[in-house]
Amino acid sequence: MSLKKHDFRENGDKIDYILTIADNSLILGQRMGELTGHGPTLEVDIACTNIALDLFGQVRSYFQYAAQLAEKSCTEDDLAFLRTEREYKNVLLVEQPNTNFAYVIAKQFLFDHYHFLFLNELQNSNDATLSAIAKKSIKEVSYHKRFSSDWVLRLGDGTSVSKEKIQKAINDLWPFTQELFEPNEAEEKAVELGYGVDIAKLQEEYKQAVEKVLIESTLEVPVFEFYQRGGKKGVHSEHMGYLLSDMQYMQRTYPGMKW
Amino acid sequence: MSLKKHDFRENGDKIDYILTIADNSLILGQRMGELTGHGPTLEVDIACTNIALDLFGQVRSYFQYAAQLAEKSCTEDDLAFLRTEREYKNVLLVEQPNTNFAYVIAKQFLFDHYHFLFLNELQNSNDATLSAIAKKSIKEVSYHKRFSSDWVLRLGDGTSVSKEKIQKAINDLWPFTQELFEPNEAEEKAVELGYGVDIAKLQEEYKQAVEKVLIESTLEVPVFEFYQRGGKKGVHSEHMGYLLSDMQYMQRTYPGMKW
Amino acid sequence: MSEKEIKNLEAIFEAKIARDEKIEPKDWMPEKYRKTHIRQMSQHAHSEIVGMLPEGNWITRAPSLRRKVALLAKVQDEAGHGLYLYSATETLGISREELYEQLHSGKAKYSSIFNYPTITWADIGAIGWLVDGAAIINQVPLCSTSFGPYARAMVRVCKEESFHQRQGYEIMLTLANGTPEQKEMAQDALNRWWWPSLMMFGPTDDMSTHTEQSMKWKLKRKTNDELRQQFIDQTVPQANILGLSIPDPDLKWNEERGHYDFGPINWDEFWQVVKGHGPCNKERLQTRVDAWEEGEWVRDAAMAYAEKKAERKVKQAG
Amino acid sequence: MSEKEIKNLEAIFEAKIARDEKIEPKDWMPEKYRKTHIRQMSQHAHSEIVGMLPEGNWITRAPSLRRKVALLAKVQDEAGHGLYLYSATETLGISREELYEQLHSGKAKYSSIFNYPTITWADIGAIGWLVDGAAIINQVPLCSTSFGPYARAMVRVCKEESFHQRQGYEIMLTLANGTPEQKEMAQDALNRWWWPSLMMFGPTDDMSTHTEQSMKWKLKRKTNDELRQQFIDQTVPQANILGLSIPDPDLKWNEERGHYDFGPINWDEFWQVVKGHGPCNKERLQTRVDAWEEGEWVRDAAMAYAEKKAERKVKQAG
Repeated sequence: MSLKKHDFRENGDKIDYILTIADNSLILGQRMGELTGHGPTLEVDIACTNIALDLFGQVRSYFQYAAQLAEKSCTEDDLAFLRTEREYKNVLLVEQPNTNFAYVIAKQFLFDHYHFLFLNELQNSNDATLSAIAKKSIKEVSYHKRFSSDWVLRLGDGTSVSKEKIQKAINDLWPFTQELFEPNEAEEKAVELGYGVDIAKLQEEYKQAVEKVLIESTLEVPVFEFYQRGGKKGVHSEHMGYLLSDMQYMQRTYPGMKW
Repeated sequence: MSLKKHDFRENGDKIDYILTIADNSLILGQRMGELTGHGPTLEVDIACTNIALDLFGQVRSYFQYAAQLAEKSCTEDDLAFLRTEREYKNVLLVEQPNTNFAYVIAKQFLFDHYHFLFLNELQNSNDATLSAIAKKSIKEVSYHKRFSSDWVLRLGDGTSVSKEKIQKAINDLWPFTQELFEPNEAEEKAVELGYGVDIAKLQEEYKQAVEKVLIESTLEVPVFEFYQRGGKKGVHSEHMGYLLSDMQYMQRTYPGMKW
Repeated sequence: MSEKEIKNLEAIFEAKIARDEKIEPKDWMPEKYRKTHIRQMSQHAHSEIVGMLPEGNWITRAPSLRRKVALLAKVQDEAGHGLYLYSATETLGISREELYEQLHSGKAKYSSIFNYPTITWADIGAIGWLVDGAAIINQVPLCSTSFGPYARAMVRVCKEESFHQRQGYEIMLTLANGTPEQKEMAQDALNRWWWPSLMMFGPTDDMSTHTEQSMKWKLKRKTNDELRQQFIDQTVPQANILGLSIPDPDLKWNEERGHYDFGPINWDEFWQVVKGHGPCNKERLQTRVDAWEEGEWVRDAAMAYAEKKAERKVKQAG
Repeated sequence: MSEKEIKNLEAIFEAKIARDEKIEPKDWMPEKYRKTHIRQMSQHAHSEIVGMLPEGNWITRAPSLRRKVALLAKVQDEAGHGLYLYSATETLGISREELYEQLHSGKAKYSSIFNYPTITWADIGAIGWLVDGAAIINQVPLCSTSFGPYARAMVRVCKEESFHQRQGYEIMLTLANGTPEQKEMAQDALNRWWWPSLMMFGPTDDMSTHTEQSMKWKLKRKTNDELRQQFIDQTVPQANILGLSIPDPDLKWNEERGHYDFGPINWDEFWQVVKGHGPCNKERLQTRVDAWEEGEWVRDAAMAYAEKKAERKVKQAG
């Protein structure tokens, strides 16, 4: 099974928009889940698992709503597990590997600040369900943002080793931040019709918020001319295929079963 | 699709026997293939890819034969890609990860010596096809054995670093060697009916051959009381699931298509 | 302290335990009591932490979002259990670092059950149902053990464990009522986890040490064999509801005893795993050591940052 | 050497090239010739080695045994090409270690096309068809270039490349004749690889440097734009057979020119990737560096062993 836009008919655009939002949480949650049981301390392990849990909780709300909107009968799990790689709309940032704990934190930090600003606006969606999901999620994400920012601070202003590692992670992931603010088709349509967020407008505030933490962390703000993009159009990095082959394994191997 | 013994009817035992043989080459080849492009030198990269190519070539001969024997129509690819983890019969040894090059070599070395003795006997199978595959394969495997033994020698009698690494790899993989000589049901039946190899009888010669190389390599022969087994009965290590989720990804995601 | 004084303290201590009062960290306690508790409580904490790994193995591959969330939450609970069991152990005057060091060096043990691999999704169900089920039977009596911090930690642990156990059983139920392939997967998991679960209660009573002392301190209230029998009696009817067969040809109800009779346990396998030669002993320990070592720079950074912050505060105050 | 002697050698050298005779490593050659060849040949060797990575990405996931074997063999061929191109370059008096060092430090370039990700199986077909197709057009003239070792290496390379190209086209054909999903996969791969393939011929002639000198030395026989046109003219009919559309709305046959006209190339993207900011530049280089560094102890061991063996031989002989 593979779900395509034409299966969604009239709600196709809105469903695409929901996927564009929810896939970020899905893939970031999947990455965070990889860390469970392997964290640097038990406390951090628990906190990271918590973030994964929040993200998957959000994913379920979004996908359940999208499944309702779809004309062709489908479930949250069909949306989560049965699309092909090219049909996932998450930004490249969230699929980047957990190279080490600095990358885990930098990825989360760079996404959380966007996520917070995004949900803050999504609360004003003219779609009551999206607005409600945003209201519920923003409390969680506000905690994520504090957690990841605190760790950027600790690592940046910690030891010389940790400073080097977090700076490298921030530098390596920085080229993926621009994509957060470049709308895909579904996002443009969503703004037009009033249920979506005008993400381009969030960039300045994002920049300020992120830079503030970096500076407080005694880190340098990367300067880049070139950015990476593609995820939102389903053109992912080579990491994505491996992530999906594990994530989809059960649903692909045992099609149509209940778990 | 999932192929089970009852799909094979009267040839079920022989097919199981062929899978027991061929799955070793399949999974070892898959592991070797992971190294392609990442070898320590270009020359070694090429040699290792060659081994993978030989192994997959053997797999194709075995599986094509097994597919012929099966009553239910199936192909070599169905056998390679569409069984569940519990249906693969390879020994635990070959699925162990490529932790570093010492593990690549140690795994290959410990398998090659078995593989060579095994094929040497399989040439006498009363099944003409199996005997022919054995005759063709043993030339390749005799090269594999030389390659991996030479590298055990180089690493064992190389630097103190390499000695430590290869000794650790040999020690870690040693507990998986006993399973090579413990027949599963299909292997017992195969000996009874004259198309299979009495593997228990190979153990002494194996021990001598392997020990000779280890001693020449100035390495210690591990002494173990406890061994690991299970692969031949389809009870694999936790590594196997991840290996399969990649290996089967395409066939699972796009069922029934030609490539 | 004079011998008399010690005798006196011992008498007070024993009277307290006899009256079912709790021993608290600040209270006087015999050195053996302290040592035994450090050993058992840390072993228990280690089991929670190592126990995260076999289940964690299926987080990235859980078959549905609902199951993924439940599994994450379960593994997180285990981390939580580890956390408060370590904290409770620390009240006995040993540091978390020392406890980890004992685990990582192989000096401390953890429950052998976690040295078996989780090779299908049904194993996640079987672990919840059988392994948590066995753990609860072992642990419920500890809710009223004599050492206060341990008893209080166990109250919380047991509550969550029963939730996990029900969740595991529900996974098995879904599989057992699913397709033939799913039911086979469930049966296979039961086949592989049944005997190791029985081994969780430890050697038979005639082979077991420490029992008398542990009984006195309320670290134990029933013998290994009694607990094992309780587990079997409780689990067989559950398997029947699932329509799955217990992989023991000798299993049958003994009307006279009022219990199930069962076949011989493979104690060779038990000792092999206890001695470190189970299917996953090496990997489990290596995974923990790797996580710890790879996390060192992170912990160092957090420490350094906290110190800097404290210094700044002092400066500001001064 | 006197200026006159040098002039004389230069004259002999140029006459040789003009007569289509090969320059061999032992022959005198201008320093600039040597340097240019080291740069181009090593760049070519590096491209083979880095080029193993995007295709290697699908070895563990190839959809059939037949395709897996073909892919392994192809990537192995690339390693082989790298090997004899490095050897040919070494005849110019530079060591393999120096060449690697140039690659790993980012000083040397490799073909930018390998900085794009392979995200579906169809990309393996597209790379064979388009990337190898473009490479052949670039490389065939090099089979008769002036430097002997390079020319001879290229004869072998080109032979294998055409095999790879046919194999890639056959993958595309299978997909194009497959299910709608497969055809869509093929079209998508063509969409993503078309423009980067056109960029493989380098900047437009008016932006290109070195061309005149390279023409003289037969490192080049046609300009970038001529080669690009040749590639387009050859590839469009192949796409038609596949029933796939070239992702260029401006593409159309120009009767007058006897060539296809085509739309503007995104040179910003070209330069971004050349400057190291393509989708995979960082990862490709890191992967090579990692393989090299992780292999160091292995190479050291092989060296140490060879030395010991040689010593023993000497001792035995003595």
